[in-house]
Amino acid sequence: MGAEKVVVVGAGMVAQRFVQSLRAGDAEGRYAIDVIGEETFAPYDRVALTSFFSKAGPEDLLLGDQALWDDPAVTLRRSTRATAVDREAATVSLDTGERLTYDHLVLATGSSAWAPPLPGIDLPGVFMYRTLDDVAGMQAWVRERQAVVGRPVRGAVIGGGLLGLEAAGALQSMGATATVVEFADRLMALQVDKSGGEALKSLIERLGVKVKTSLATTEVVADAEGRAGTLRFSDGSEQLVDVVVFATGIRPRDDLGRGAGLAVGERGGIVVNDTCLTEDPRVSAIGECAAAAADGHLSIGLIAPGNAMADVTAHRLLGREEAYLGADTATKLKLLGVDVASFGDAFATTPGALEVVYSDPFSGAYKKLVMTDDASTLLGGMFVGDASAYAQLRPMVGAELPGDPSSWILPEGAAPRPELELPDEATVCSCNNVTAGTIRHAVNEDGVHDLGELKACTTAGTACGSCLPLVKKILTTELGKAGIEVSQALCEHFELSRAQLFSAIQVAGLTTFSEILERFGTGHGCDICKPTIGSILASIYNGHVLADDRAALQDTNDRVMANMQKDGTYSVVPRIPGGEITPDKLLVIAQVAKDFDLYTKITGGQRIDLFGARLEQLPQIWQRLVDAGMESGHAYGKSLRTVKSCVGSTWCRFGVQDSAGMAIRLEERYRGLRSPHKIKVGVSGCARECAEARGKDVGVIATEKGWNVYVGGNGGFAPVHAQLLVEDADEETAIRAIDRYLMLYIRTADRLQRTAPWQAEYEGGLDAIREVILDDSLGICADLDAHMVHHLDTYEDEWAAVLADPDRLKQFTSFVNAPDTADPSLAYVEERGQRRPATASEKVQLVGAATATTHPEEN
Amino acid sequence: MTDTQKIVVVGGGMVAHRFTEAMRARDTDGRYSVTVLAEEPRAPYDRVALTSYFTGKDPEDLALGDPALWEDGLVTLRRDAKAVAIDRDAREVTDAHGVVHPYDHLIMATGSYAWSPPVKGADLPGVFVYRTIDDVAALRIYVERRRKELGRSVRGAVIGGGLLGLEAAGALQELGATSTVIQFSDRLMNLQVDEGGGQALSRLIENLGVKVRCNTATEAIRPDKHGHVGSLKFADKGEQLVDVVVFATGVRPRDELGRDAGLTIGKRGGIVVDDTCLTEDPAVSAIGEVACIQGACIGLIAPGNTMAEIAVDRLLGGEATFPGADTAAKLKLLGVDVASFGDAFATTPGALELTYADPVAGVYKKLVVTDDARTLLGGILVGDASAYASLRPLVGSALGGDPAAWLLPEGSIERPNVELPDEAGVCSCNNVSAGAIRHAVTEQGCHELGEVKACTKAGTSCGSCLPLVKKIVGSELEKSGIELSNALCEHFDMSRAQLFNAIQVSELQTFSEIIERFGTGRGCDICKPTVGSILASIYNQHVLAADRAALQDTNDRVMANMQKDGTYSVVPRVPGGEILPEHLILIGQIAQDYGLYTKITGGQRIDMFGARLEQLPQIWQRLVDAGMESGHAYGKSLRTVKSCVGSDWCRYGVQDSVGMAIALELRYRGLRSPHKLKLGVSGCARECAEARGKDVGVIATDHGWNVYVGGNGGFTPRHAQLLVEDVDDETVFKVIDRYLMYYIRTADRLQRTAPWQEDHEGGLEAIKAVIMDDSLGICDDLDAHMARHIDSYEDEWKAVLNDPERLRQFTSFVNAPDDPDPSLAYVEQRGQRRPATESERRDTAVLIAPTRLEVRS
Amino acid sequence: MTTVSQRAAVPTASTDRTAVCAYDRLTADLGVAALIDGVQVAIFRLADGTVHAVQNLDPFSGAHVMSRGITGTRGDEPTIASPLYKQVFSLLSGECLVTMDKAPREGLDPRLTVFAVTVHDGLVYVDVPGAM
Amino acid sequence: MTPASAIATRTVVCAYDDLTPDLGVAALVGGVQVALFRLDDGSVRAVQNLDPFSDAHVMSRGITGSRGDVPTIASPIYKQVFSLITGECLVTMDKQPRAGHAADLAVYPVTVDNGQVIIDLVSAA
Repeated sequence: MGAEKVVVVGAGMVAQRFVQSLRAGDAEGRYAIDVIGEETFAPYDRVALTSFFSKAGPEDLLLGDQALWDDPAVTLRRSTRATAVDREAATVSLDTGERLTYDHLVLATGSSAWAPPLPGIDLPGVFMYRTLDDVAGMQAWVRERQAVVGRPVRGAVIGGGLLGLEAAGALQSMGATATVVEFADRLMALQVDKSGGEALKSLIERLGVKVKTSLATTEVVADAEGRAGTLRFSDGSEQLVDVVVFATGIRPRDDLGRGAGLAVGERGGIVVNDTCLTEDPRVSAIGECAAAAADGHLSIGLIAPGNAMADVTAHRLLGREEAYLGADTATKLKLLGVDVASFGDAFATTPGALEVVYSDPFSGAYKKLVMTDDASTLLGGMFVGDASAYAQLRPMVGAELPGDPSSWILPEGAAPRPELELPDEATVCSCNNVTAGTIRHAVNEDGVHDLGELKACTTAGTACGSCLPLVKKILTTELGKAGIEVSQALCEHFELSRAQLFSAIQVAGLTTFSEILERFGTGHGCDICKPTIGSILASIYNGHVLADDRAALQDTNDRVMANMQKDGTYSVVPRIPGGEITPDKLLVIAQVAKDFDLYTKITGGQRIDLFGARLEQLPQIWQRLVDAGMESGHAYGKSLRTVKSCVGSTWCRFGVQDSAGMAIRLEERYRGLRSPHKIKVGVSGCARECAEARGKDVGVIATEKGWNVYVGGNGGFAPVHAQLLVEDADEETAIRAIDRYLMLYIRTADRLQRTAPWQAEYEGGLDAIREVILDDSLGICADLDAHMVHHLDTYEDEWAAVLADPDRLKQFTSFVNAPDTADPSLAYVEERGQRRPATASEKVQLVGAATATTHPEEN
Repeated sequence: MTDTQKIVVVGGGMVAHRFTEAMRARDTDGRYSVTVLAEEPRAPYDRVALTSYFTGKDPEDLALGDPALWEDGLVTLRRDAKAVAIDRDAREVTDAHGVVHPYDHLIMATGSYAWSPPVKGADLPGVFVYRTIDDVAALRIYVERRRKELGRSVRGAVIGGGLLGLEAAGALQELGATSTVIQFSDRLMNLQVDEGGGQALSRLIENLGVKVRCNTATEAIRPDKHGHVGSLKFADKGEQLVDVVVFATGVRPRDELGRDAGLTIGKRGGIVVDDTCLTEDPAVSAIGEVACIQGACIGLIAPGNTMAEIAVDRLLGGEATFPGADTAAKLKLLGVDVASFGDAFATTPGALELTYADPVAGVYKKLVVTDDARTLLGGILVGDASAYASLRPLVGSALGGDPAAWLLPEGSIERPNVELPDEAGVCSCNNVSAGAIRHAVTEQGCHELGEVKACTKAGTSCGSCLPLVKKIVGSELEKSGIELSNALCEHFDMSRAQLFNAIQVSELQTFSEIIERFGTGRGCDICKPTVGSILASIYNQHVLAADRAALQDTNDRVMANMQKDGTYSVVPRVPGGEILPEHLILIGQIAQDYGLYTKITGGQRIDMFGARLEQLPQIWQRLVDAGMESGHAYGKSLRTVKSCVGSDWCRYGVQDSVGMAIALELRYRGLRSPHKLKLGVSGCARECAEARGKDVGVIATDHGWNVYVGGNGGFTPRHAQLLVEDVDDETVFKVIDRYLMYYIRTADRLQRTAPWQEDHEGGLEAIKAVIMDDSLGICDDLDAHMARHIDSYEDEWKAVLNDPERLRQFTSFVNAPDDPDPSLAYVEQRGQRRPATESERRDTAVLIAPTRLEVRS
Repeated sequence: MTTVSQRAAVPTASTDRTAVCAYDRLTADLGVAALIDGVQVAIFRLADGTVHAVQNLDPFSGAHVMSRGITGTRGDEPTIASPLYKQVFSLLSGECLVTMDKAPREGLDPRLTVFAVTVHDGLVYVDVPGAM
Repeated sequence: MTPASAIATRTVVCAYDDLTPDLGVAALVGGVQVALFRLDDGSVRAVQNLDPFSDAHVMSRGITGSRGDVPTIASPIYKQVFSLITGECLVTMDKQPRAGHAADLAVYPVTVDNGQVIIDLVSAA
């Protein structure tokens, strides 16, 4: 079957879009396309015309993939004009004398620049601003005049709309001066209101462009040589010029349609219905030459609606009926570096509409939001000078705007902007009419995971690009939601995040790594997923950290229940709840330190760390500590470290509650509780806060009436002070709140996520957490409580258990074949009466050749 | 001296009062007598506050100034004595009672009257004007009566949407009537606010339940069937049912007396006067709203007061002239703030308008500035006029900083701190400049707001400038160091920093010399420890040297920290938390021997609690013998330098944090300071030592150390701020040396580094300049001072143990040195003892007696 | 223990002078405690050479620590400040001049009992009612 | 690299049953520290015990795992991951090995014979 012939008259941006859209959906080659273009170029980006001056050449403005024009199904005829359409015969006549027959005709002739019929408009030095040829002609003229007059060329632009300002910018970049003459009382009268126009004027003038408003041009007067020399205005004034650019608007190029007897709109444009079809079912019209029903049969001079019409027409030809819904006249432009944007009901014509305005003439910003009378729903807006909020706000038109509307227009940082979740149907890219839903679909269903792919797949952000920040945000959010982001998936073995895995393991009731891996993962696991699952299992079942197959899951620290130091030896840290220690225990610790020659340091966690214990020494050391009634301090675990406290009301004259007692109670309650990261708790006996509890994950501070509980404090890279969770609570209430807080954290936090970021990222923040644990908004409190009770019921000292189990003791050997030999590479020097690991250079001296032999195969 | 001259004041309003008051205050020689002819049956009252009449104020509450003015022998107030004729040739005024008052000088202060347009029905019962107490009283009676008669709430309408109209609408609401404001112009208060402001204002007023109709001309008032006011008919044919109508359509000068007397009258009324308020007749002045000055009558109180002062001044021989009216206004209308000042309508050529409008919050704010955005020209504030007091006096001067800061919601951008020029007017009602207020504070000894108000009259009329007055007073007091809280105590008028300098410069070394030279009395528990600390900081001698023991708190005196039961804690220094097992054993044994409660602290050392006074020397003897020394846990001085284990052991450590911590702890041990000092050193950015919560935090980097300063726990925790980055060990010492010394010299008593740093003029940046760039040229001095401290350090406990004289104080009882305090009682808890609570004390069974064993052989 | 001080607070008719220590044993402005028939007394020698005695019990803390406070003046009144919570008392009348916005411990009078002191033959005597 | 002339020394280090799956042990073979791992599939792997990134002899205490099909061992100190097949460092954690050390681990052939684990230590001597 032969291909149907589609003839496209016009080779502008809309024509290009139509061809692209049709080809993309026509894999079987139903259609052969002829494109008839007047210009010598393939379709180029007219919107970016001004950049012609800053870029190398017209090629840079070419649109899309040029391979489109190499497609055998597409024939592009450049420098060719269609002269007539014979609808009876279904042919198009060309100025080459050819005659093309068509099955479908698509008129995309666009518009032409319109200039008022002023005397002198045909003088040399007067230009229009519409095509690359116009611009090139203008550039040549300015260059030539510059060389002759020996001073900057005086330029004037008639028309202060969008194109006029573009033209002024073009003049400036050619080195000419520019004055913009506007008939209306402000620049860009169609897009901005009076105040916005004033802001724009002052910004434009700051750039060196003169602006005259409320002024009509009556004549271009020739100079002695017959070139454009003077402009004469309606108020009698005059201005000397060397070049004049008319940017007084455009008119649809509907003459072909007219000639073919097609209906034409009142103000021009070929009349089409909602599917862009003219009265002739074989003729469509798209873009600026069309006057669509949805636009009230007016021609629209913007690219976005043109693209939409192109798509609607292409899809119709491909058998998919869609309707063109009318233009979204939202605009965002960068004119001479000045941001101007306007969208929705920018002029507040809706009855009762409120205007929230921020204007700052110094920074040049004018910003306005138009809201419904109850200030809840966004109707439109206008931005001059700073349009940073445009991308996020435009799609919200008609939707409820959360938070204080003024936060969107105040200078960055003045008021926090609420987070927006766009509805699926909200348009994100208006150039290419891509909705938030389409983007989400691409991410979730089509597996698109990066911005480049996403652009290619949805065409979002490929035209003007102003929506890209928003597209990126949606992408990130969706990836985050879907847990697709690499950092959310635990590792290559588990696609789940820690929180998901936690639920999965809990629900499935699995207790071993191999079962879990089989059920939820792939491969053999690694150093990331193994400790995480070890921690989850410990959190859920609280069995011994070395029980079942768990030993191999653990980091060496958890595996040998000690904290590895840089030379491979370990620190030994017995628990000293609340820092309170009997002299007897102190003596045992000191004696152990002496006997094993361990470096001894009192820590900020209010206990004593002994450093430098070798693997095979650990059981002997712990035997003595356990015999003296001490237990593991879990300094090695992602679990409760210490509960720091001041001395409290028992001794201190300022203490109002027994902070040491409370600290000990908390430490004994949460000891051994495995969590996504280490947990530190502090208790202060009065508001002087000597325990620095607000720097801890959980801080408890005594009040006259009870306790205040603070949560989410953190030291480290980005220190954060803990925030108030409950106030003046009695001991039981405080403890219950902490129980639930910790359990919720353990269940839902990411791997290695501390409480501060967890809390900050928790949906709804601390308020939501408070609702969960105090008001049981999720109905899980009983579960959290039961979980904590289980933890308490099943707690046992890990070290005591290991010492009683010869099997587990086996791993505490230096060498499997020489269990009594110490690691021969260890070397120490004495400093301040104690030993410390030797530095590399010290080691060479100390161990000498002996060490060298232990290093195999050094290159 | 000639005879007393007679002044007759025609009119008894606020301006007349002001004239009389000023005359009596300034005419100390009694050159003039003043007769005031008041039309109303009462003394002048505060007409501005008329609306408050409804909130229950009596007319007396509205009385102006000190009523004693009217008792003055040279003042005669004639109430109910309307002047009816003036004979300029005879220099006589005749009042309504036919009494003739001769004058040497006549003051016309007849003010203005409420003007209502000639609307049909304006004479119906139920139509009022809003001007005098009598007007308002009648309105109140009428509304209350009609409410009873109608059995429903009374429908009120106010014609006129200016200032008075809104006041009247508020008054109607107070009376329980509904109210609608009918405004001819396109917005409310069109003289004060622009269109944007007017819209904001309408919205706010409507939110309060007052209806607003703009662009509406009232054509007629129609009676109901009983002949009362019944409805309003508008030019647009609309109609509205009403029960009471109040005209607030403006005021007109009451110039008829002057007119009759042949004085020149202005085009729009008012007796024409020159800039000294004199009419063409050198014996007649006109002041206030009746005066047509500089071509216009001004319906505001502030310019009226100014005219009164000028007339007085001229009569007393001065040459003051009228500077032009400040038409600035700030009002609270129905609870809505409205303010307008300066060139509010931006009529100055090139003026820029900076606008912030937020109809949701009901706020409209506009600043008008010169085209370079530097100088404030005027402004309009609706809904939130909090910036008015600060801004109005700045008209004509530089704003400083970002002008937007004044408009944006509180807290969004920091407002620059503005120092008003002396000539800036602060109180426009009474024309008081910033300079006058400063003068009152610095020269006239006014130290409180009340005194300043009494002395300068600032803020005594409308009160809107009071926040600003207070601020000026505060900063002046602060500047001159007068503020009471700066004086240490009743014995020293100086602040700690001043005293520090004084002692250093005078080189005095004993408290008695110092108090003799710089103070009074014999000192107290505030100044003695402060001086003790300063002496220790400067000379670093033993804390018990010379007469210093008695200066110290018991903690410093016995070098131990007193606990709630009067016993002490013993805290030997454990630099960096690093401790020899031998020392650990010793501490354990001492705790066992003396039954001391033992706790490891966050400062990385071991506290032993419950040591009695007389036990301290024995305990310390054992500690000192083993090579331990005082940890200064009792002193306002360096406590500990907390550290992580650092690169020696930790796999993440990038520098030797313990070594650094120990070096710092040994360097600054014993250094006396205004408050305790805590330091921290972390071996990497993981910050395990929580150094940023300390006064000085040192954090290792790959290239050296970062030093942070001014961290703090406690009531308001603060994170320390970066002082220097990536520096070597020597630089760490140098900057901390200087930072601490500078703090010690200039901080207040018990002021920690965080607030010191914040209060320091110029903040941390300025401190940086002092210690890094030597901007004050004191670095050598600071360095020398620290060097002296380090050189002269000795362990306090060791020194005491070697001095039998000083050991004498460590006795329980002077007459029974070996008896322990018999009141001490303990219970056992978790294997250690703790002080018994009140109830446990009663139950003697559980008590443990204090240890009495003499452990030393 | 509090019962002791309450007894001290209610003087009985018979009083006895008890020699406590040598005058020279006292250092100016440095207090000492003395135990007189079970009653703890804080004794101060001031800069002017006078000697004052008050109860050693601090009514605001319940601890016997007044002897370890700081002496001073308020106007012309010699004072002693509690070393625990800084309340200031007159050494002449025992009156609490500055309460620091606190109330004394339950059952304790905010005013310190003042004991008469005499110095005779280089010895310091304190009159404690009921002491033998 | 191993010179062609290297002499292979076979040393019995322990019984196969002494090894727990996935739990490494260290062995001292002629003064050289060797880390031994018995994997899930029953195979035994041996690499140098020296962690080239920390200079501590700790590889035996790392966590076994896999990257794709390659069995791996992660350093317990700075978490670098090495292949147990080739010794190649697969994840450097953006760190350099200590001066004088190669980033990759030496791998030693292991045989299990008669229930005994035997290491072929190739000595460069």
